[in-house]
This record gives sequence, C-alpha cells and structure tokens, in this order.
Amino acid sequence: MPPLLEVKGLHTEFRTGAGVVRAVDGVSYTVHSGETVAVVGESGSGKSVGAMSILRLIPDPPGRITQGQILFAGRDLLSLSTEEMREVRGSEIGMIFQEPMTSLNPVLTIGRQITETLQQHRGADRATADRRAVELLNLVGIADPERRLRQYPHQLSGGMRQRIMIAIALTCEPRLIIADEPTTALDVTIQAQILELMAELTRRLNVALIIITHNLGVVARYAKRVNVMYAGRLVESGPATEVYHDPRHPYTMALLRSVPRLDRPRQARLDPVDGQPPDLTRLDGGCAFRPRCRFAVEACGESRPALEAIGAAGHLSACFRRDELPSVQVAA
Amino acid sequence: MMNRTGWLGVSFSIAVTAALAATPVAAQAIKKGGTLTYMIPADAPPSLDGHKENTFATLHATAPFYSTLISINPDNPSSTTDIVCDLCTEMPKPTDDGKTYTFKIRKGVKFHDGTPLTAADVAKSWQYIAFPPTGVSSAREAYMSMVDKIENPDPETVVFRLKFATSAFLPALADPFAYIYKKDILEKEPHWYEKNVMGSGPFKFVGYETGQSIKGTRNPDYYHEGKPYIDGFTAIFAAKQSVRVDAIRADRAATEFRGMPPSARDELVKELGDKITVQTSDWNCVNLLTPNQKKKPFDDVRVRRALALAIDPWKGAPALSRIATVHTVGGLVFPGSPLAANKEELQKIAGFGPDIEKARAEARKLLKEAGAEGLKFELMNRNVDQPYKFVATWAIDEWSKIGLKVTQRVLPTGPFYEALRSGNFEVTVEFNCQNMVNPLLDVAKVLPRSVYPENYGGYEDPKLIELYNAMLKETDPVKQRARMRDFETYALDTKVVTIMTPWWNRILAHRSYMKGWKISPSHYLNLNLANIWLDK
Amino acid sequence: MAVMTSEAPDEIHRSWRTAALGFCRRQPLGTFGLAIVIVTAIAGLSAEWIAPYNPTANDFEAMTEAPSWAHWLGTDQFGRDLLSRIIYGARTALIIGFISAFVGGFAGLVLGVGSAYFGGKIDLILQRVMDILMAFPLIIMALAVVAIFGTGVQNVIAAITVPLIPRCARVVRASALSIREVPYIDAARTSGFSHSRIILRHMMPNVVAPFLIMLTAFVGQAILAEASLSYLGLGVQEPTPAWGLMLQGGAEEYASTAPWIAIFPGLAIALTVFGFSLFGDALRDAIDPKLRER
Amino acid sequence: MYRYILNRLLLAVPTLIGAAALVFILMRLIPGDICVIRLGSGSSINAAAVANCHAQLGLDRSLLLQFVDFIVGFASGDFGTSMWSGKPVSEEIATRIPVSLEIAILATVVAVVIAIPLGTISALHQNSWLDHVVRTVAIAGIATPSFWLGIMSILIVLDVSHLLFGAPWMPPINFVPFWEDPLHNLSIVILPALTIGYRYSAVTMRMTRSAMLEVLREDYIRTARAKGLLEQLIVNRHALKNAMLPVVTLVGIEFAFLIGGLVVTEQVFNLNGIGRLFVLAVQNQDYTLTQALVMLTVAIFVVTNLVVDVLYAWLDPRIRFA
Amino acid sequence: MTGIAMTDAGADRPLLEIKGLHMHFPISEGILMRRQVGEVKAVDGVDFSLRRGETLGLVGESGCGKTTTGRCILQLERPTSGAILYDGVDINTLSRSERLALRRRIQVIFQDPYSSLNPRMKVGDIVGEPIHVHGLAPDAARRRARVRELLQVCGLNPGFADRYPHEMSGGQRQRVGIARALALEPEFIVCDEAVSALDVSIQAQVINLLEDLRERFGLTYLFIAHDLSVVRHLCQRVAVMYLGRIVELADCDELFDNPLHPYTRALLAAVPVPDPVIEAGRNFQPVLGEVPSPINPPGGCVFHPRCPKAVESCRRMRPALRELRPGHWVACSEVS
Repeated sequence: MPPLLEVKGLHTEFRTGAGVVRAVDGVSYTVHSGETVAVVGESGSGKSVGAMSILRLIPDPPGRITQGQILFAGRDLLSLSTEEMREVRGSEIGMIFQEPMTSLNPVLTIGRQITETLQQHRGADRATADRRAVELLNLVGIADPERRLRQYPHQLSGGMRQRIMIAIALTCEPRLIIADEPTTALDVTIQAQILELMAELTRRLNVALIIITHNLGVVARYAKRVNVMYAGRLVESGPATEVYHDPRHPYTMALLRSVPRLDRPRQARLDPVDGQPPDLTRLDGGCAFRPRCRFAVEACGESRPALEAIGAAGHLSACFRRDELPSVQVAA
Repeated sequence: MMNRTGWLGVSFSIAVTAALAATPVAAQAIKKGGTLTYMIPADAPPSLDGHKENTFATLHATAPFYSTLISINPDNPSSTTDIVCDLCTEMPKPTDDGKTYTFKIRKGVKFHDGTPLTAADVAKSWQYIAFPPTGVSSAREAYMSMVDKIENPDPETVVFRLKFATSAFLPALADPFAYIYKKDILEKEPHWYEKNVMGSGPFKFVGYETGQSIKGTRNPDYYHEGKPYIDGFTAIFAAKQSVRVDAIRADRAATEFRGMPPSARDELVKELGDKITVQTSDWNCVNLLTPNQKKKPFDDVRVRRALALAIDPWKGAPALSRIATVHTVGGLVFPGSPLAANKEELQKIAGFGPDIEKARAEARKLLKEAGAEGLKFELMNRNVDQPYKFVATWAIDEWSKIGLKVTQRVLPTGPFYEALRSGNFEVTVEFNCQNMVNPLLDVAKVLPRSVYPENYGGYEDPKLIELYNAMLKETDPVKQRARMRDFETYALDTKVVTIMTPWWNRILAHRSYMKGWKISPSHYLNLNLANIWLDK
Repeated sequence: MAVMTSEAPDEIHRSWRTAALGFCRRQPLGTFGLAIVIVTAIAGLSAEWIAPYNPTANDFEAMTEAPSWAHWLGTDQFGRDLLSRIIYGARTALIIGFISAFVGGFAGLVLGVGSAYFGGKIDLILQRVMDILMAFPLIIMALAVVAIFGTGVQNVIAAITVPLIPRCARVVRASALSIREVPYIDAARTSGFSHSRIILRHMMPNVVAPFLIMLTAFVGQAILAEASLSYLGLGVQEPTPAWGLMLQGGAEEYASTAPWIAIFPGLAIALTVFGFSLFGDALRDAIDPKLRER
Repeated sequence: MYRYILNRLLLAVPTLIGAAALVFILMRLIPGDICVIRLGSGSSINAAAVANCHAQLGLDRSLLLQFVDFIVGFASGDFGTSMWSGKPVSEEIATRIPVSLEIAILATVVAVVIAIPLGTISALHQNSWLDHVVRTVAIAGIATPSFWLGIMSILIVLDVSHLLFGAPWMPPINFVPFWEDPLHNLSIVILPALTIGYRYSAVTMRMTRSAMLEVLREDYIRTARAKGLLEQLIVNRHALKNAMLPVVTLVGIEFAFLIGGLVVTEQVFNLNGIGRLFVLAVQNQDYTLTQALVMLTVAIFVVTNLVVDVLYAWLDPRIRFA
Repeated sequence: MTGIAMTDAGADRPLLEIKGLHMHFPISEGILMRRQVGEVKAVDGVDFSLRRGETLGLVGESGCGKTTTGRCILQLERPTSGAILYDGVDINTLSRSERLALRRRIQVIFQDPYSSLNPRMKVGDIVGEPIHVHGLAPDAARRRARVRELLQVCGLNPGFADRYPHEMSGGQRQRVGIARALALEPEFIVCDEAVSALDVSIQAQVINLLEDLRERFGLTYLFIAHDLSVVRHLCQRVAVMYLGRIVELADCDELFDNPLHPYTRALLAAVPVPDPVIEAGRNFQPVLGEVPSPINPPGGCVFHPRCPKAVESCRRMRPALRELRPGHWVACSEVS
C-alpha cells in the first residue's frame, strides 16, 4: 500500500534581515494511513515549519518552499493551484495548533468556527452544519454542545478550546491531521486528557496523525514512528521503540540522556547537551550538530551526513558514525 | 525682469478698466426689479439695534430697513458737507443764534406695519439716542452732548434746542445709525429693536438667520418716489476675504460695501474684465503708530522722532497701495478735507521729508544721542489683516533700516483693547476711523487722555490742548486751517506723539450690473440701497 | 575616515552602516521621508549661508513676481524672495515642531510613566485630568493660550505644547502599563531599587523607543498646528519667516493672481510633515518586532 | 451592559465639571472685556455704557458667584444667554449645529467608506506598489494643512469651471438645510466634508492597515487558512471584524476631535457652524457661549467615547460577556 | 494552626516560615466608584517552612497559586492575611530600611529569559546594577571585576558583559538572570519556573548550574515548577498545590514513590515517560474535568469534583493538612 503522505527532499527558506534561514533543509519522510508519526525537535529545528509546509501555510514573503515534493494520496501538493490547495486544507488534512488561546477567533462563536469549514468544503446548509457541529462536540467530549456552540472562545477553558480545535480539524473527516505542539500550552492533567482523546479518535476514525512536539514522553506514549529534527534536517527516524532504545544519532542520545526521568532513580547530576543551538544563518558545510557532539570526527566538518538506513526495520540516521555508535557510547 | 513687467501690466490694465467702467455711459434708463445679493464682511453683529451698536456689521445689515431724519446726499456721497433731508421736508436754517433747529416731517410716511410715522416717532427716537433712559444704551449719547432739549410741538415738527451753537451738530444728526424707531415700541419695550426690525426705510424686513444672512423686500410705500428700484435684497455675512472675492467672481453676490484689498480688485478685474466695476475713494480711516510714552525709551522725543524719520511714506504709499487698502500720504487731517495739509506743508513734518537718506541719518544720530542704538521693541497690533498687518510689516522693515529690531505681537480685539487701556505695550498700531468725516472732531484723537479718553500714548500736554481749542474755536476757514497746521506740526513734529501711516483707500469692485450706487469716504454711509438698480 | 584604535568601534560603525543600509533597502518610503527631513534640517540650520536674499527685506521694485532666475520661487507681496523665506521658515518650523513635540512629549512621558507605575489614586486623578484636557480640541486650547498671552514664537510653542501633553501621556501610559507587568521590573523591585531608578532606568528607556517614533509624528503635527494657528492669525507674526504665516493672508489673497505665494509654502509644510510621517512610520515598522517578519 | 453605560455616564460628570472649571478660569484669564469689544468697534467708548453693560451681563458680581451660577444653570439645563447677542445660548448653538453636524457626518462617511476598504487592500498587499501608493496618498492627507487644501480646492473649482463653462462657478454661500434643497445643500457641504474627510480617512486608513496587518499575523487567521476557507471569507469574517476594534476607537476619537478641524475649515468655506461660533465666542469673550460650547465639546467627546465603548462591546464578545 | 512541625528537632529555626498565607485579589467593577464584586482566591491558606540550605519544590498546575506564593515571599504582593517569617521576622512588619536589607537576602529567577532582562541594558549593567545600588563594590573597576566573576560562575564568557540580551540565546540569557540574582549574594532564591521555558538540551545545563550554585554558596531554593520530573531531580521536599491550597507535602522520594493525595497521583500518572515500552505497558486513565475557577472554588475539598475517591463529606468538609507519616502531610480525608 502506498503511503498516505510522502515528503521528499523538502526545502523551506526564510529570507530575513540577517540572511537566508534554511528552516527546512532537505527533509523526507512518509506517513501511512492511520499511523501516528511524531516529529521531535527543539525550537528552531524546523519541525513546525516542515509541518506548515505540507499545508503550504508558510507566509510568503518571507518564507518560501524552494524544493521538494509533498505527495499526499498520490498528488503533489506543491504543484497544486492555490484553489486546489485550499480545497485540500481543512477537508483532507486537518490541523491543530499549539495555542488554543489564540488559534480561535475571539469574535466569532464556536459554532460558526466549526460549521464554516463544512459550509466551505461540503456546501452544507446551516442546519446540517449545526447538527454535525453538535455531533463533533459530543465526539470530543464537550458536554452541553448546543449551548457551547453559541459561546465565544473566551468563555471556554484552555482544555475545552483545544477540544474545539480537534473538532474543527475533524469536521470534514480528513485522512491526516497535523498537530503542532497540541498540548504544550496546557497543564499536565489536561495535556493527558487531550492526548488520550486524540489517540482514541485517530484510532477510531483511522486518521493518520503527525504530532509535532519537543516532549519525549509524549512521543513515547503515542507515536509509532519518530522523526528527530535538528537544524532543519532529519537526523534520525525510525520506529519509536528502536529510536528510544537504540538511538543512532548523538543528538538523540544526548536528548534522551539529558532529561530528568520519573521512571528511573534520581541521578546525582544530569548529563546535558553542551553548547548552544546553532544559528541557522551561519551553517557551514559540515554536520550542524558537530560543535556540540562528543563523537565528532574530522569527516563531520567536511560534509553533511545523509539520512541512511540501519538494518531493515526502517531505522535511519544521519551520522557518519551511525554504525559504530553503540560501541563508542559504551566506551564514552 | 520679464515677469515683473507682466505683473505691472496687470495692475496697469486694472487702472484703465476701472477708469472705463466708472465713466458713466451716457444716462442709462433705470431698470426696475431684481434682487441684489451683497455681502457683509463681518460675523454676526451683537444686535440689530442701530442706536445701541457701533459696528458697521449692524449698519450694513439693517440700514435698508430704516429712515433717518437727515443723511449725507446719496447722489453725492463723497462730499463731506452735502447733507440732505430724509424724513424732513427741508434742511432747516438754525435760529436763535444757531441754537435751535426746527424740522418739518414728511406727511404720509408709513412704518412697515402700516402705521403712520409722525414727528412724535422722530422726536422719541432722538430722545432715546441723546438721552437714553436707564437700562437703555446709546452709542451716540456723547455726540449729542450739545443738545439741550428735543421737542415735538405738533405731529409734523421736531425741534432741537442746543446748549450752544456748533457746526458739529448737523453732521452728528446725519449719523447713519440714527434710525427712526416707532415711539410705541420704544416706550413699551426699549430692547425690542435689538432682535427685531421694523422701520420705514426702502425695504421691508423678511428674515434674519444669525450670522448667516438677512433679507429684505421692496417697500412699495416708500416715500421717495419710485424708489427703491430693486425688488429686494439678500445680505450674506461673509467674514472671510477670500470667500467674498470668490463669491463676487462666481456671481454669488454682487459686492460688499466696506472695502477690499487691491489683490481682490486685481483678481476680479483680471478674471471678469468689464463685468466688474471698480470704485475707489480716499477712506476716512488711518492707522497710527503710537509709542507708549510711559515706557522707556519712548518717553524720549528723540527716539520717537527717529521712529518717524525712519519711515518713508512717499515711497511706501504707492507700493503699499498695490497690496494694502492704503493710498494717500497725509497728516492728521483726512486728505479729502479742505483742512488737510498739502504736500509742501507735510514735507516740513518729521517723517514726511523729501530726502529719506538724510532723514535716516538723522534718525540714527538721534538714537545714538538717546542711547537707543539698535533698540529692540515690540509692536503691538490688532488681529486684522487689512491694512493693520500690512502697515506693520512695512514699518518694521523701514525701522530695520536704522538698526531697530522690532517684533510684532498680534492680539485679538478684546486683549488688544485691554492692552491699550492698561498701557501694556511699547509701540502700538491703532486706528482712527469715524462714521462721518468731521476733521474738527476727528483730530481730537491725539489729545491727551485727560481730554480724549481713547488716547493711549500715555502723555499729558497742555500746549497741545491749547492749540486744539484755538483751532476749534476759530470760525474763519482760512485761519482755522492755519491753526490746524500749528496743531498738526506740534503733535507730529515737535512732540511726535504718533506716527501717521498712509490714509486708507476704499476700493470697491462690484458687478457691473449693479448701478446707481456711489462710493463715499466712509463705509458707514450710503447703505440703504434705495438708489441701486440692476442692469440685468 | 577616523583612525581605528581598536576593533570594537569599527564593528559598531559597520553595524550602524548595515543597519542604515538595511533600513534604506527595506523601507524605501521611509528613506525618502528621511531625505526630506534631512534637507529641511540642513535648510533650517544653514539658512544664513544658503538663502539668496534677506528674508525680511521689502523690495518694492519686485512685488508679487512670478518665479524667475532671480527669484526661483518668485516673490511675495512685499517683494521678499519666497525661496529665502521658505529656507528661513524651515528653521522656524523645526524650532516650533521640535520644541513643542519634545517638551510636550517629555511632559507626557513623565506623567504617563508615573501614572502607570504608581497606579491607584494618582493614576485615577491624572487620568481624569488628562480626559478633561483631551476633551478640548487642540485648536481651541491653542486659541485660548494665544488669547491670554498673545502671539509670538514662545507663545505659539506653548499653545501647541499644552494640548500635546495629554495625548502623549495617554499613549505612554498604555505602553508603560504593559511594561510594568514585565518580569524585569519585578526583578528590579526585588533588587530593592528605588521608584525613581525603576521608572528612569527600567521603564523609561523601554517606553522611549516607540515614544520617540511617536514624537516624529508629533513634530509634523506641531508644524501643522502652527500653520493652522497662523491661518487664524494667531501664530507666528510678521516679519518672522514662517511657513504657516506665509500662507496666512497671502495664500488666500493671491491664490488666483500670484499662486506661487500660496503654493510653495503650502508645499513646504506638506512635504516636511509628509517626510516626518513617512520616516516615523518606517522607523516604527523597522523597530516594532510585531511588524517584522517572523 | 446598561450598568456599564450608566457607569461611563457617571464618569463623565467629573470630566464635565473639570472642563467647566478649566474653561471658566481660562476665559477669565483672557485680558479684555466683552463690553469694550461690543461698544468699541467704531470710535470712542463710553465708560458709563461699559459699566451699564457689565451690570447687564452680571460681570460685576464675584467670580465665585458667576461660577456657581454657571454650574447650577448648566445642571438645570439652562445654558444662559449669549453675552454677545443676548439670545439664548441654546438658540445660538442650534442655529449653527446643522452645518457642522452634516459636515462631520459626511466626513465620517467619507472616511469610513473610503478608508476601510483601502486600508484592508493595502494590508493584504503589503509592500506592493498599490500599498505604497495608498500609503503615500494617506500620509499626504495627514501632512497637508486642511485650510490650504480648502483654499486650493475652491480655487480649482473656480478656475476649472471658468475654463469649462466660461463662467466661474462656486458653491452657494448661503446655507440651506438638506431637506429644503438637497442639491444646494450638498454643493455647499461636499467640499468642506472632503477637505476634513481627507485627513480623517487618511488616519483611518493607516489604522485599518496596521490593525489589519497585525490581525493577519494572528494565529486564528492561520487556523482559518488551515481550514481551507476562501481568502475573501478569511478577510471579511475573520480579519476585518477583529481589525475593526482599534479602527472604531480611532474613528470615535477623531469624530470627537472634528470640532477642532471644523474651526479652521468653517473659516475657509465661510460656513456658519459650531467651529466658527467657537472662535467668535472666544474672541468676543462671550463667556456664557464659550462655556456652553466647551461643555458641548466635552459632551460630544464623552458621548462619542461611550458610543465607541458600546460599539466595541458589540464587536468584541470578550467585553460583551465579561 | 497546625503548622509544620520540624521533623529534625535539632535544626535551627526555619529560614522561611509561612503561616496561613492568603492572597485574594479583588475583582472590582466601576471606574468612578469601585465596588468589589468578587475576589480571586489565588492563595487560600498556605503553610510551609523551609530550612536553610534546602530546596523545596512547589508544584501544581497553572492558577494553583504557586507563583503568587512566591511573589508574596518576594514582597511583590502584599498578602491579604497570614504571616511570612523570614529568619524569624515577619516581613510585613519591617521598616523601609529593613525591607531593603531583606531584599538583598531574597532574590528571584524568572521563567521567561526574554522578558526578565531589560532589553535596553547591557548584560554587564544588568548584573552590575544591584551591586552598584547596594554599594557592594567600592568602585566601578571592582564592580566590573565582580560582574565578570559572576558571569564566569554562571558559565558565561565574561566578554558577554558588553552584549545586549537580544544578542544571546535563551539558555545564555537565563544564566544572566541567575548571575543577576547572585549579584546581591543572597541566601535564598525563589526560582519561578526557572527552567520551563528552556529547550530540553539547555534545561539540563541550567539545572546543573542551579545545583552547583546551591552547593557552592549554600543557597536555599524555593523551586516553583509544574514539571514533576525536574522537581524530583532538584528538590529535597515537595509541596503540591491545588487551587490555592497545599494538598500534599513530603520529602521528595517519599512523595514520588508513595504519593497519597489523589491529585498528586493523577498528576504523576499524567506525565508520560520517554520510554515507549514502559508507556505501552501503562494502563493510563487521565483524571477527568478541569481546574475550577479560583473566583468561585468548590466548597469542601477543592479537588472533590474531579476526585475518583470523593465521598459525600468531601463536598462539605475542607480537609486539613495531616501528617500521615513522619514528614508526609496530606490534605485528604480519604487516605490513611
């Protein structure tokens, strides 16, 4: 079965006063129907830009997708007309954003914000759209949906707003939902509720989910596959268990080591990643992680390692020393 | 240079057009009918009551509605002495050694409400003007100080009995504000006329919108046979100079009756050619530059003299006449009067000398002697463009030529008067402008405050008063003229109590279709529109 | 070129230059505005040297002359060279514009920041006072000031300055209120800094940048206000060369017969205010992070 | 909501009293005397007449008494009589208000109808040539002295009509209410309304543009785009309503300040409106009239602010349901 | 007044003791005549104490009052009622000068490395200003030297003194914030979400720095955070807050290994661990509902609407903080 989404060699740039920022610099990955894929990375790693690029929501100027293909259900989204692309958004691909506070329009009712998608894409009449909205609110676990539909976002709590966002994303029964840090702004207990809800709905409705996060725990709990990004590139990709238990990129390894964990005994000291994240306008030809890498060798400064497979399980890493890492790691 | 001749050319052609237009084209047959629209160059006057008010805005708005006992001859308004009857039947000869004047009143005159106007109404109106009862104010009470009694022996006769004989009486009686009101109304409600109009003049009142317009319609019962010629008029308040010019240009109005700057005349003539008629006259108004002698160094006659010497009126007047409403170089007396100084006489007075370089050299010397070289001072002025600020700008530049550094402080009318009265100024621009041309009284402006309350020079000078009285009491015209010279020389040359600027120039450009109206040296005169007809 | 003694100044120069060049590239309109402002400033500062004639000397041989080689912009009714009067007028305009904008602005700044910082009763009272002042139209307020004190450059400045204060205080207060909530103010308070230090060192500088940009607009507004006052006859008086004054009388009287008298000073005002506004706008766009690309 | 409005109205009371005190003091600080101005425009002034006039106008009483009278009169709806004309102040104002109001409303309509679409388009095409043109025209509107614009526009109308029809044309100079002769009326008010409206629309346009730019960067616009809504819908439904919030405030404030603009514009066009009455009242030192006019201005200011607040609440549910 | 009795009887009196702290923010309406129409009970009766050299974690979800508690200690807010005893002295009874002296001893590190530094000041001035104001260095040269030293201590290149905050990365800025807090040589630092805004890889660096500093300068921390794993790593004791109240307080290991309060349990369960295998094995049931509004908190036990263990009495009775085990305090009537 062909993948639902195939991103091939995606490049997205931003032209800023300080220079050109290659926010996404040659990223390729696939998502299958019904699969949950996580994109992990720190701020500035290009994970959000990559997701926004799929929907072509990069503000131009200053941003621009310069290269690559995004094959969604067989069509290259990058070659669609603006009008065709608009039809894809919200209808075939839903999106959930980080800030439920600001992502809903403060001056429109909840109902209006849900139903307009239906009216736009399905040409539904008011009554049908309203019925569907009630149904959706029930689906995302909001009590008393009729009343809620008449309310405005500020009258709802953060958790409820994010539920509304999920309802909006699900309105047209899309095949893929992209969730950009959907729970970062929420409290832990609410975060758990929302994630559970998303996991359950995607499973029930067989929707593929790309979840973008910096939280390694969230990934571990919900994702089948993990893509780790650093400085605009994928540095490691593979099934979650593989990546967590046998990381093959020094950055992934360092990340996993640096977080304090509840599941393990308290350490005396954390083991942080040294140095600072790179300035994307000043990258050289070598591996971007090299200055912070404990395993860097001379070759790392000469060219950027490609993302290549390790074994057959679909585990890939962009490190020259991907194969020797387990042994080096022990030695270190 | 080429351009300059171009602009000179324009002004030259103006002069020619004006001359042509003003020439009477034979005796044209008078046409009747039509409505005259004219503008009143002011904002709304405080009231419509001529007895109470002193502003031309009231007069320009209400004169067509009223009769007066006597008036200046509307067919010869430029004369300062041609006074004729309006409501009376004949100009009386004074009796009783010039102390009694007996007027016979026309019969059959009707107020606009249809009631007859009798001598009783005339007498009552004049009693209110001369002796206002308490609670009633009369702006002309002081002019009537020579009147002892006003009697009304029968319904056709009014008798004025004077305390003493004076030639100032008849001009005062011809005051254009001296409307004849109805006796009953005055007695019942003396303030009625402030907001209402009801007279016996050539036009009947139609309506008044505050600050906007006033309208009148022809009075068919008017006692001057055949007049007025027009069916009615609309007077629109238009305080803004440019609006008035534009309105005449676009024929929204035929004219205004005060006077306009040369630029307006130039523009109208240039744009409209013979559709515009220009009438000009010397104007019985003048701006004076008065130093405050209570402030140093203006107490020093050398400084005042230097101020006078620095200004060259002979060169300035013709130049200024192209841009400002001033024209004629003159002394204290209105140049159109027989009492006025001629050029030769003037040139003997400081500031009127023929050689300006010599005069300025002397001025510098005087300043040096007085220790006031490079003096800096403030010239106070009133917030009126024409010609106040033009005259001031010119004077300041002239003064700069003897090293004086003068700045101008302009005040709105209220604060301006306040500053004048409190003496809170160094040198001020003031003005002397009277309804009737009456030089005997007009020159009193330079008399010290103890005698003439509206003098702001801050000086006392018994000799000046003495010279004035000598002139006033002189009855022989030739001798009186000589006394006037003494007075003038003492005031302007010996003491330099004030500095004359060129006398004003009344320019009126009106639509050529407006005929029958003649300009006069005062913008308070000849305003009842009875003689006007429209050639349309 | 200055002698380089160390590397640091060079770097600063370069960053200045890059910043300036970047500004010019990204804000072509703003650069145009800046150019106008600079030209005006040069004209105002060096009027004595560049003006071809004495701006106040009457010349009765050359009254209301059209533009020519002798008088590039023509002459006015007193025969004064318009170009020279406009050049000198730039000085008057800038003096009035800058002094009233800055005095009014800084008074507003102090009141606004103080009001926001102290809050409570002080804020409430100040706000009410500002409301009252705001309710008076600028021109009416100026009318009263001039009626009381008379005309003259200082009084005109005062007349324009007074109404600017509440407008400025209002804007400043709003931004100061948001800065008051910012953690570095809390940090300053926990460090035991005095009120005056917190206001002056921590709040003011952070309000001042947007405020200075606002001031450039105020300079323009002040120049316009002077023109309006002059139009009503209450502004600067003859013979001082001032743009608004040149329009008063002359603009209307000669609009038809000698239009250059009306046109050039009007253009000078419009262009200068235009320049200040363009520059201010561009500066705001360049500095306001919200308007910069993400 | 009603309580909110009531509260705002109560808030206006100290502002009104403060303004009353301020104008009372200011007026009495102006040197000069209404009686002297009235009686002294021609020649000599009669001291007795001046004293008489003072007594008639009540100016011989103590300042405190005058102030108390003013406040009490005002509170009871009696605005007094004009010291200049002796007519009731309310009548003086009522005569003048139609022109001013008409111009103000027309200018506002011009501003709103032209500025909001232009500002929106400009923001949507930020940094395009269209944006540059619109912004330049707008800033020119802020930079041009309105009286100069007025003078020039009259002149242009005169010259152009002279050229086209052979006879110069200008709008009539006597005001007629709209319902009596709409064409006549409109030909009078259109030029002043445009003159004032230009600056007004320029300000509004700039505000619309920057508000729109800011709103377009908001997350909910991104959400709307992600929903695949038509761009038109995003602008009209999602962006415009939010962007209108600051615009409404500005339009309100500017409307309240229109009286200031009218002062100059009514001079230029010789209109007998509130602005000119204001100048006259100050120059004639007509205390009662000036005081009443200032109170009127403050009242307009307060009411406009109130209207803005209500509109704001209507537009923004966060306030409506707070 | 139950108070928190010291388990360690031999210790000195606590460095900080908070007794019955209430912080209610009035909600008023009306612009002219303000009427209070309600209040936000941000902190509603909090007691705890801190020993010298100890790190106490204060955890809870947003709006639970942990930050307000910190601000009260920092004297940025004046509590509605209750006492804050610092070194045995109630800070609300201090005179101006005593207050100033106390300010030196208590410092703060904020969450947001962007807004907690004055953007118009150079790093050197930001760190040097408190030294200057409190006269801790005799002259400018010494002050500069001290600033460089502090930057170095915080792991920054002393050359950064000439930079502006916007020229630095988030982690570096947070280090500047720490250096500023250290400038006054305090003994007590309130860390208000000091690491939560940082990226994972930087967070660990800063946590390590905070630990190093504590050892080096004998600091006492009040560590306010919502990230349980960080709190567990850094703190000796932990207090869990919910809707303005402390629901559980215990030694760190005791709390994490043996949570008693249903809310603490829910919190811990909600945190996913970065291990797919463990996560796959967990049977996870998120706690229902959301945090109620602090304007109108539920009666009785504030957690009862969401509590799986709630019984009828929880609606009415506000459970007191009881010491169920030595040093382990819980405010729940249903656990034992």
